[in-house]
Amino acid sequence: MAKKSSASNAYSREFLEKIFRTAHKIRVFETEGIKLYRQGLIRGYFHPYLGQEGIATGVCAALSEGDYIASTHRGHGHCIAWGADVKKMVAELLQKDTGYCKGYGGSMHIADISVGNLGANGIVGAGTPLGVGAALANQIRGSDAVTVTFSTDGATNNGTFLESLNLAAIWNLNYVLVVENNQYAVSTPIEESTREPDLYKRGLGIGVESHQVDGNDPLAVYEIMRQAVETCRKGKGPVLIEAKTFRHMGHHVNDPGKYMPEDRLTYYKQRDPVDRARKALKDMSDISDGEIDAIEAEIAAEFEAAVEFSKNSGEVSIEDFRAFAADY
Amino acid sequence: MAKKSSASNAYSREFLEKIFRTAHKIRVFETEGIKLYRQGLIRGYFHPYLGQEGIATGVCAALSEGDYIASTHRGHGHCIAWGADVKKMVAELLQKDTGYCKGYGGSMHIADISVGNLGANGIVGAGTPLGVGAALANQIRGSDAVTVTFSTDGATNNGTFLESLNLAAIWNLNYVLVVENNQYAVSTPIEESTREPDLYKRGLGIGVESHQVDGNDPLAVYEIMRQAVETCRKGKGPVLIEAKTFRHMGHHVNDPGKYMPEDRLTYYKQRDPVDRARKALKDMSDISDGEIDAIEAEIAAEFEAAVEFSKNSGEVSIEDFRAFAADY
Amino acid sequence: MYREALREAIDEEMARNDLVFIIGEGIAERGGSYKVTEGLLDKYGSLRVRDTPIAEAGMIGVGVGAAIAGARPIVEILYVDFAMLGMDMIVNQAAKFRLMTGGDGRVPFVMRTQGGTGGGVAAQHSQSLEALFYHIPGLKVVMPSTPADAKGLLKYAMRQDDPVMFLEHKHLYMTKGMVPDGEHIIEFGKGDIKRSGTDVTLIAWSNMIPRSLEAAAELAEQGISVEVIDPRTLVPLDREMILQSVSKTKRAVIVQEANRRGGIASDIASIIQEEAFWDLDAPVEIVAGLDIPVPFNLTLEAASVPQKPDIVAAVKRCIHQDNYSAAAE
Amino acid sequence: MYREALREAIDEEMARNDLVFIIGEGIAERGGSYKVTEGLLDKYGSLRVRDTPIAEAGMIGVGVGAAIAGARPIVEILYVDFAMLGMDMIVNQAAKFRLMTGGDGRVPFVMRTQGGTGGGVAAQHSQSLEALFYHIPGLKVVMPSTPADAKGLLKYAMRQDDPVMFLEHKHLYMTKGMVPDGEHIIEFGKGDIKRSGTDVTLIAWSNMIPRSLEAAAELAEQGISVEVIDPRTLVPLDREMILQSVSKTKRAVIVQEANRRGGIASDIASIIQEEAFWDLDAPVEIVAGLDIPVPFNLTLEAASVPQKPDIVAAVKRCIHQDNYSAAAE
Ligand SMILES: Cc1ncc(C[n+]2csc(CCOP(=O)(O)OP(=O)(O)O)c2C)c(N)n1
Ligand SMILES: Cc1ncc(C[n+]2csc(CCOP(=O)(O)OP(=O)(O)O)c2C)c(N)n1
Ligand SMILES: [Mg+2]
Ligand SMILES: [Mg+2]
Repeated sequence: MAKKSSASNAYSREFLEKIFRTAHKIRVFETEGIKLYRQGLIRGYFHPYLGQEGIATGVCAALSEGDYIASTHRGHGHCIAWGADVKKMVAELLQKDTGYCKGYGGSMHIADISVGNLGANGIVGAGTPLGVGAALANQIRGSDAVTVTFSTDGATNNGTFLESLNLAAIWNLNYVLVVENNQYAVSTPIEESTREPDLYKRGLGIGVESHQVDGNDPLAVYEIMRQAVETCRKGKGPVLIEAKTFRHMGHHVNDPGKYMPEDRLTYYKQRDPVDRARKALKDMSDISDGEIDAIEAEIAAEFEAAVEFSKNSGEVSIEDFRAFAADY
Repeated sequence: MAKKSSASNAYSREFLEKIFRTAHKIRVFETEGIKLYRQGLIRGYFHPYLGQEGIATGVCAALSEGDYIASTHRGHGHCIAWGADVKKMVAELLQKDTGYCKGYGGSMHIADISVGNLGANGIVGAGTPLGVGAALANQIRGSDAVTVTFSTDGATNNGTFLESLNLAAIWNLNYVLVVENNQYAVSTPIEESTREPDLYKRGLGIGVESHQVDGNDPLAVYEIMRQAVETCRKGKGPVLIEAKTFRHMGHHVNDPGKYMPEDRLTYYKQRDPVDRARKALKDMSDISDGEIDAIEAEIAAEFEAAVEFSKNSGEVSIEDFRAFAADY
Repeated sequence: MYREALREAIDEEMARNDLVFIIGEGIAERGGSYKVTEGLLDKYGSLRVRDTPIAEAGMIGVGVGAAIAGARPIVEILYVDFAMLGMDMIVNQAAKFRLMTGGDGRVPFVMRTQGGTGGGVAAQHSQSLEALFYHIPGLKVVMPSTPADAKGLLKYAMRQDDPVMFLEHKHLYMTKGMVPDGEHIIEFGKGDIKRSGTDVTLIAWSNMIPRSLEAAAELAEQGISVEVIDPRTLVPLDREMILQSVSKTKRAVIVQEANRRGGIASDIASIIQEEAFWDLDAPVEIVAGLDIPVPFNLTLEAASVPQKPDIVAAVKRCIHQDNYSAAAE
Repeated sequence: MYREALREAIDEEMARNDLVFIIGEGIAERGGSYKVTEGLLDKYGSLRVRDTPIAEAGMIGVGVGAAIAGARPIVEILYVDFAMLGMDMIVNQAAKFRLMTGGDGRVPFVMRTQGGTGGGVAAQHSQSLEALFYHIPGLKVVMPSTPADAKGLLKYAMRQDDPVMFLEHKHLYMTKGMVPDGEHIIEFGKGDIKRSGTDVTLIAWSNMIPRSLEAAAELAEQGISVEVIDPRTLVPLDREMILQSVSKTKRAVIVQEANRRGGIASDIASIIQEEAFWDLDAPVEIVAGLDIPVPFNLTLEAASVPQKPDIVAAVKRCIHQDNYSAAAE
């Protein structure tokens, strides 16, 4: 379905650098975040996006200011790719009132409606209707903004998938449903949840343009997403994109993920999306190794500063919370 | 997908007579029931099955004792085809305690669990999970009984469709989902509810064997259903059957149905399933017109007797109900 | 008429704000099962007035999403019973979004639906489910009993920023009543004294208001003066009005169509006994539906929810309770 | 341990009746998120112990259908919060089927799930939603606070014929406690006096029992004797036990983790004030969660639900209320 060849020279260094920066920043955030978790600084749920960075990165690269995203319980990567402030993300995870949600939300609820981020969600599948709703709001107000829901393989077995995607279809909404098929729902492999592991076929059944893409290839994701956005802006949305991928570890920080077959893990790690973003930047631009090192150092510093900021942030106030409750 | 030609001489007179009797009995029940409704004897909702008789008739003809059915808000036809006692049906509609549900249930809730009828349902789509559940119960108890849910075009846009059919699929249940596509949900035509009016395609998307059939042809329905039952008993269920049809009137007794296009109505009335059942019986057996008249007279008498029985039945008891409530 | 008052409210708010839109089953061309939305399609077009498939979870969910994204949706659900299909979106999304975002995210979402018994529509089409919404922090619960209240409250609902469960009653759509001219808006949290009285405070809402007023009229003839309070919005609840009345009458009766166990009447009773314990001359009486699903049979349907004689009897019990019990002690 | 007691109950009932089976997310191979079902797959095989996709409405729905068709399903829902996705099947099908069939249809369906706050799992994973089920006629609601109760009640649940909402608490799974040997079954509707006392009746359930017992111990040191009653099943409710205790103590405090508005505590308070009005020396006190979703931050999470000091304070208020108020009058 590709309408234009994505020859390597089609990408500017700036673009490739952005792709790499995003993917790498997610990688650092998750890797370092897990350390904070293990130190006991982060509590509750923490679902790492490690291994899936290519999807958020490629998708968001094809979106513009004014567009909307909705996310999942595994939402840090989407936030970062959407340009979130790492300081406020870390502060949220550390339960501080300088966090995105004043420490009231936590990992599964980071949102920033002021920039069109409808937020992560603790209910599997809930981002689909919410995203379709945002797309509907934009249609009502005459905006051509596109809304993307990042969703999951698990969520495609949930009724929300059918109901909301169907609504988006009959209303021709500017909506893209990105199904991150990491082939597991906690410990349950996709083969046990469905007879048809090619999830994009579910879109076809209700007349929705649907594609499958290698989710570990940020540029491939970007290309298919760019076309999906075009389809939408032509009034021919929605579009469903299934992005095949694999987690690098268990479901959440404390899940050793022993049920994940070694060979598949190796297969996907050999196709690491962050490595591929780095390689693309190197291969398709004139960037030097030193410059790449500098980018990585910058991102490391950004994260460290975020931790510092968060640790220095004040504690939440019980009085404020009680007042908020009285008004709720 | 037909595995065996259904040559006309394949049917016994007994079988053809049964098909005709069933279809005609439904026709009479609905036609006369509407009269009772208009006389004020029936209250609440009454959704006539007129025009769709071929489906219940053909489907139930392929089932056996021990099998299960679940039905819809438009459920009289399924009940009758399943062999229900017309007396107890009429008594229920007349709110009598001799009715199937003691007058507590009414048109939308007639059930008879003693013979595997899980009942009509006031919630569109609810029969799907309930039917899958019965199929699961049968699998657990090692029975090869088949469960059929009669469902509707409207219900295929509901989450229950995806969730339950998918469960039936991963568990290889002896389950057949019969989607009676009458192309309307109250006044909303199917084209406004979905981009893909061929509803069987939704089954394909999740790896379920799926077929489309002319729902106004009782024998065609019977044939496809017979195959579906075979597929199930081989452990290869579930199967989805979309049966295209059309109502002969509005959504419920008081809906004039003006939104239904004349030409389509004419088209389907020309393919009236009861007429076709009668014609098949005539063409493929040695039955005489007089014998057919006798069958019709017998059915008319059965309905009249049912009305008589119901009218003579005692009223429900408030005391019994209060006692029941105290124990609920 | 109630349904016209509702229509006027929607019409006026749609005219006033382009971000107001309405979706539901059969609400456009057909004007809705109770004709509330008749004519709106012609006036505002199919972008803002649209039919949906039978997908309550989806409709409610996209409504909530649209509200979060800044539009002002009204989602019409045919029967409150069917809202059960969308409970996740109501309970886990709409009601919690503001808290989860630390206060920044708002959800100006209005779900309009109707409940209650009427005409033998049986167990799955007759419920009064307000208590379920009442319990969930973050939801406003509105149950107008008159055309004027219906209009004023619906207009207010469409201008404020929290999710509203706007619960109409199938028996009230044809109710007649004066609706003030001009901009008529009723804030949430302000009860209304539907009849003044001095002997007993009777609290009721929705379709129990006309029934309670009839009971009050009958009791008046017997020399018992009943004050009938309609909170109009159950969340927020006008506690002051209720407590003030009880401090005057020393007696309270609460009437709800919903079944007794875990209903809103229990909660109001718990508030009265907590706040006005020393004022009360008798226990708070609750008149409520039986704890069983509503049956199809019309006689039993009527027996399953409060009728005028039940209300009259409860008021009398409440009046005579102190003497009776004092004697028994 | 609580979770082992639950496992034993399931194990014994599966051994006893081939029609008992269990489905849920990750319950088979992985043994469930709280390890309740560990080992059952090996013992009973994949026909009777199976994982499901993430489809709560579907799981609950097929469970209800299987129950109607005569099997005895247990459906495990990871968090009670997610049961909202299956509310239609619970409210409109499971709870009503018996009535709708005139009494013949029964639904021996058990939904096991867990609720409550704990460890910063935030607004969508911390709710106490028992009040929603409590209000719906036809559902039994069970909330065991000890391993022995957990086992005895779950075994009973699996043998009776109505839909049961079996609500565990995430904080209790590792609780230790004696479980009687042999066939240990606890009928529904029988409360348990977890501590005898004479000054105040304290009613609590689930995770509020250990907390209330701590409060009672502290109060005992201060000379206040608290009787702690655990109804164990909220539907049916052991009204007799509660009323008998109140007739002795003349005072009642109800403690619930769920938020205050429209909770079960309100309903129990409404019953006590109605049935024991003339016995009461003080208003019934309710200690409950704040009317706001549970926040992520651990300090605020703790502030949002009753803690020991809140319970202690409420008991003292209840004790001193009459003097205080009499003085104020
Ligand atoms: C409705 C609902 N059911 C169950 C859960 C518990 N849960 C959280 S994540 C998860 C697995 C999700 O798998 P998938 O949807 O494929 O997303 P992934 O974790 O693979 O990103 C489950 C079962 C939930 N959060 N919401
Ligand atoms: C969940 C739910 N939503 C809405 C309704 C109201 N309703 C009853 S029948 C009906 C239309 C059904 O259309 P379809 O499913 O195609 O069945 P048909 O009436 O054509 O047989 C609607 C909307 C309902 N009963 N249940
Ligand atoms: Mg997954
Ligand atoms: Mg239809």
